[in-house]
Amino acid sequence: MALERDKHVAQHALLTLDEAQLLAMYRKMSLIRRFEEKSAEMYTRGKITGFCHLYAGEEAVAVGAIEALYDKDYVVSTYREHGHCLAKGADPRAVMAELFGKATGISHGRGGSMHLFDPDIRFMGGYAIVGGGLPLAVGLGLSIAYKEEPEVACCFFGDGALPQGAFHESLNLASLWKLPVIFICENNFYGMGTLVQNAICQEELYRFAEPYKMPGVRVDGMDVLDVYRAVTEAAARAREGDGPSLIEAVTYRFRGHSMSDPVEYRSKREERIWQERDPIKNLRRRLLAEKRVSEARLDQIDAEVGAVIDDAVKFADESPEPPLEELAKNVYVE
Amino acid sequence: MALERDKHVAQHALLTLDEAQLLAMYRKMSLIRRFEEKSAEMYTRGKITGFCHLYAGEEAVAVGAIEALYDKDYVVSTYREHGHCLAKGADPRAVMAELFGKATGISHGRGGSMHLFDPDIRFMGGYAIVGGGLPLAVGLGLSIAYKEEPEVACCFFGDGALPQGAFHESLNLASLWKLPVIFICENNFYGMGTLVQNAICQEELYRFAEPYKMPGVRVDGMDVLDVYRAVTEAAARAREGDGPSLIEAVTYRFRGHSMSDPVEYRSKREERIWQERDPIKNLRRRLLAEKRVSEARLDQIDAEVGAVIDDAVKFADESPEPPLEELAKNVYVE
Amino acid sequence: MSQITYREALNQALREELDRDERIFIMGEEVGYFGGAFKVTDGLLAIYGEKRVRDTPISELTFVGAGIGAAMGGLRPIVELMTVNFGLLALDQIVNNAAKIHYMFGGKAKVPIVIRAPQGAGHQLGAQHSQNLEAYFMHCPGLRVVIPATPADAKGLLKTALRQEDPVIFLEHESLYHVKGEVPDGEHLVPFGKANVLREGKDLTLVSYSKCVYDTLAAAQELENMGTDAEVIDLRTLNPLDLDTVLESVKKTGKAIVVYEGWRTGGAGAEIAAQLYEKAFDHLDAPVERVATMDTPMPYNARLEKAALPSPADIISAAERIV
Amino acid sequence: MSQITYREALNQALREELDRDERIFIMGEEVGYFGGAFKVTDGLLAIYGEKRVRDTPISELTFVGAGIGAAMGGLRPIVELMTVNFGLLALDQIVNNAAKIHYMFGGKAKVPIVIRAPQGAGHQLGAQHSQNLEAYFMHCPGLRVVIPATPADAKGLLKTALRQEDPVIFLEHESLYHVKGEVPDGEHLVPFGKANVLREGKDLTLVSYSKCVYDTLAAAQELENMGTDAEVIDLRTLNPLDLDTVLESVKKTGKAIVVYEGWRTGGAGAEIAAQLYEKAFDHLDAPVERVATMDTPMPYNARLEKAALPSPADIISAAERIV
Ligand SMILES: Cc1ncc(C[n+]2csc(CCOP(=O)(O)OP(=O)(O)O)c2C)c(N)n1
Ligand SMILES: Cc1ncc(C[n+]2csc(CCOP(=O)(O)OP(=O)(O)O)c2C)c(N)n1
Ligand SMILES: [Mg+2]
Ligand SMILES: [Mg+2]
Repeated sequence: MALERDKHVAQHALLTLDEAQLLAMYRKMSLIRRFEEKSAEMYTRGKITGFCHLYAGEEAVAVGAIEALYDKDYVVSTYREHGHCLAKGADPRAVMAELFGKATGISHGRGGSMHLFDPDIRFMGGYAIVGGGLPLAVGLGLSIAYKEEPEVACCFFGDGALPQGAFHESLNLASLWKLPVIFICENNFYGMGTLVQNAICQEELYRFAEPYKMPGVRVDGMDVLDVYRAVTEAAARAREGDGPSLIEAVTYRFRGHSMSDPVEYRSKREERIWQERDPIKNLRRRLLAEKRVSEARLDQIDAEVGAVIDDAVKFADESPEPPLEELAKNVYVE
Repeated sequence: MALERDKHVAQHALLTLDEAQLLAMYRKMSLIRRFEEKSAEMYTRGKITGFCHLYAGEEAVAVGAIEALYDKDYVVSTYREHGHCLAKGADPRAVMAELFGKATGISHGRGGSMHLFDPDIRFMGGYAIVGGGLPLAVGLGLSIAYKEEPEVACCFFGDGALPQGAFHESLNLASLWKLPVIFICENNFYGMGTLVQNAICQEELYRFAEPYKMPGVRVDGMDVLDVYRAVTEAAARAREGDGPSLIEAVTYRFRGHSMSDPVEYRSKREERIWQERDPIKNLRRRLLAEKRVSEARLDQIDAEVGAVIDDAVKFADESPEPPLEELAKNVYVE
Repeated sequence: MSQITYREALNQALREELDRDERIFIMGEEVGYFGGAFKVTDGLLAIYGEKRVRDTPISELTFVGAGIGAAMGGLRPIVELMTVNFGLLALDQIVNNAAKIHYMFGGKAKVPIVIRAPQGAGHQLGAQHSQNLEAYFMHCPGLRVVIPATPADAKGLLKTALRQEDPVIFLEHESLYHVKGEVPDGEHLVPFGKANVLREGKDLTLVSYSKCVYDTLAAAQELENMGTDAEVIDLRTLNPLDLDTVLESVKKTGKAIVVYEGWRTGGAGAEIAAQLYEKAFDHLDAPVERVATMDTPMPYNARLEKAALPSPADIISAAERIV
Repeated sequence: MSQITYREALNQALREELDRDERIFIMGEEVGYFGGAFKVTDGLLAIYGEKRVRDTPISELTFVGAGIGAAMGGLRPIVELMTVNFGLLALDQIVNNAAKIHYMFGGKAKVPIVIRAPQGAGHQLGAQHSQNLEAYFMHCPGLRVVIPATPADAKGLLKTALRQEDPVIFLEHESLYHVKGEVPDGEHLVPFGKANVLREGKDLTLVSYSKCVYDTLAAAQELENMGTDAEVIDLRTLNPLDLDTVLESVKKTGKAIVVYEGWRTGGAGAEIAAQLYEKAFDHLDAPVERVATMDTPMPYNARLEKAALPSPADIISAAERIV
């Protein structure tokens, strides 16, 4: 599981990014972490139900990638999408309300944790069929190319999606048609309880890019700047009409697959090693080490973020349920 | 479309094979060619109906590959499977009768040209969904490994199957479980009217083997000995428990996709170039050049084969139709 | 009005719609250079170019999914499945994405995609190439299911499909492409959910759609000679389903036969029969008969295939049982 | 006899069958180390090893297809789909291969595969994880469709499934795994095509299967308090379908309600209703009612989900309409 990449480029990126951007990334990661901690708490208290897959530990991937995108770029995600949705700019109130199943939820309480959606921020949905989002991203990429717009479509999926036929078909189609798609595989080593090497014959997932004639890179998914750099490159390439890229972001989910997973298949030792690589602490440490920002400022951000999430929970809790009369609404477009 | 491989190894193989084997290959290729010519004639005369996809031009692939297998090895094929079925040892009478839709057909008239099947010779079927046979071959490979038998499962499919998800999933599963499967892609440059480079982003199809950690080779599919050699190697590997291989056999179908295709998408020039590489003439020429056999002997084989096919047609023509009362038979096992 | 084939009517609708709306494009296997396996898209590539008439690889799951994504991105894709049989590979994208996206995202997303697919048996193509799968699409809320029988409806329903916002499964019968009929020139829109009474009658209601409409009309003619006056209704769309028109007829005739190609068990006929009983129980003088494909994979042999498929003779036998 | 859960009954059947027949093996996502997403295969890996309890990648199309191939190669695979929703990705292999191979090869091939799949709604899993797809499998000749409601049937039907030669789709309801019941120890075989009369009654026939059997029994209890004596029938298998037992009941009661979880339109209830009319027209005093899931993708919100699903109250309302 060792990461072979050296961090030179990423370190360099830290230096060239301005403070506002660095703090924005820190804030978003902190927001997502706090959101997920609260989600866990609310799940335990029965306020959130159904399946709930938390993103804690993987924040650097969503934040680093989406920070490298334009507002109008599309993002497609999976059932583990709170982080991507928030990073893309969703209102935490609307996301939390969705988890509570409320009318004010981002999908009006119809979707739940796995199915967030917001066209205004071009967050094009969380999908619960493994691999099911990739073809949609290819289609969004096609719509961009068709309209000759400068955007890209960015698709997140897990290591578990690699063995799906949709992965292969989507990479081929995007490459064949040189579509502006960025495929980001979040390799957190497990698909539920299955180790990646028991699911796919090739552990270096980025190597699947090669036969599809697209760049394939592995990045440190615990380092927001490493992700940022790789996605910046992929996006530039896509915008220039040079087609798709595959990025493997090596990361780790700090919690179970879903709230009901006791994570018996992982060792305490393994978890500890990864916890030490916490992407938020990581960035904090580096910002402080380089004296780019004061500890107080970061603490203040954390506090602000905490208030935002508390407010989101309050909002969600006080929001009304969708009316029963609307059960059959929106099956078809009216 | 040029083939880069040099022919050294194949030439060598010709020398080491004994005469009986060489003649057996010649006979089978000649049999298939004659069978297909007759099929075309019978189709034009309305004796054969439905879809009919001829194998003429590609004989070296089926014959070279299957000659390298044991009798008890499994073969899975597509809708273009007359050649594979005959090469595996099917009775031409039963195959022709199937094309005629007769009760004596190899699938009792229920399958037709696209769905030949004979468990006695371990010809495990022609399947008409592109890519649909690959998972079955993986399963047959699994059954072999499970029973710890020495066989292999050999799967033929076209270049058109490469973009299918089943291709990727099957290669992965076979490699992950180190199953004795030989994947043989018959790259005849077209899937119906679509050129291979308009369907898949990687024209060197054998290169897809690499990320799946299996050997991938390209062979001259117009040279029966080149195919024979590659499949011999892949089979040895599989039997030793070293897992699957991908073989890309570059070949050409002399006729249209099916009997109803006027082949407007190919140039006369291109067709002529390939006709000059006719695998049967090719072997004949080399056998004569090396003085391994007399022209008379080869002519005699052709004549024998002609008689076999004429007899098959007669048999098919005179055979009874399946009884109407049996229409609902075999929906379930009785 | 021109006298053109079902194939030409579809082609005409496609041209008119491609002219009308820049967002419309076509993709599928062989739709471009080859003009479509059934030549429905013939000539379109030359006029509209590769941007709007796209040949795809054999990747049904992904090019259908890409159509859905493109629709979400503001385009209006027409995705052609070479035949519906291959659509089984794309069913996940159709059922789990196309049908559900509007609802599960609280009405905030739309998927205006039209998925065209030839289907049906009768050409000895064997078990894997002879299916009729409208029942699968009917049993999936969120999809519109359109299934024209005549050239005029083929044109008018396809144009309507391209002007509304729901995902549409548009099923063409492979045996109908050569059928000729009067088709209005230019703008011609046939609304969804409006069945067509093709023949009025007072003794018996024959409900059908797609290719079987012709068998039903033939049977009605024969029944007339036998003294039975049959009304013939072409449903045209299965979702929405215009039961009202059928009910009106059944209230008059008291008897109904549903005629469709597709396996009998669990087919569209079961649903139509069940709804008829629910809403016209007191008007029905006899059980609703179903004339459909036998519950077998389709055999290759011509005689067996013919026997497995519904025929005018089967309709007449059914009529004899209930009239 | 032991009092065990539906989950334990399935697990017991698997152990007994794995012991009995060396050719039987299990494969699917998480069936090994994890013991199955619903813990049905719990403990089996430790006893039978990786050869016979195989974790697969997330490749539904191919591991189902590989199961079919392995069956043709002489094994008796049990393939677990983590849930039926993911089975849509494998539908091509199920419909085009598993169901057709025996027939289209003239009876010369057999595919003795058992495909197990949990299904159903009720846990707020949203639109893509809450489907019941038995109607798709019913509308496909060549497949057996088994759908047990009780622990005893879960065991007995699974053991039967593993001793016959047709491909079997074995549907378990996710809400039933914890349900307890008396289950015979050791050899216990429940035949296919034999419905179970769970409660006798003279006024009304309630036909159901899977989880809804419990709702139906609850409703019957309540109906009794209201003075209606309902007979309750659990179909147990949908193919073969034991209509005779239902007919016998309907001939006595004159009224029937079909209760099932699954979209109303085009669901199993339509077929059962249509067959009932065909064979008991003169005995039916009222339309056959269908109590089923609303025709919507399943919403996440708990109240909405509950309202979309069939309930004992819905059964009682339906009974009030026809009794
Ligand atoms: C097609 C499909 N098969 C199975 C599942 C059940 N399932 C949900 S998540 C999951 C594991 C996915 O792992 P991965 O892609 O690595 O994502 P991660 O959860 O690690 O973020 C599985 C098997 C599913 N949702 N869809
Ligand atoms: C899944 C699927 N999609 C489409 C088709 C229609 N079709 C039949 S053959 C064919 C081309 C296949 O080409 P290739 O795999 O190269 O085989 P070849 O005919 O050249 O031997 C197509 C598109 C099909 N049978 N199955
Ligand atoms: Mg993972
Ligand atoms: Mg080809």
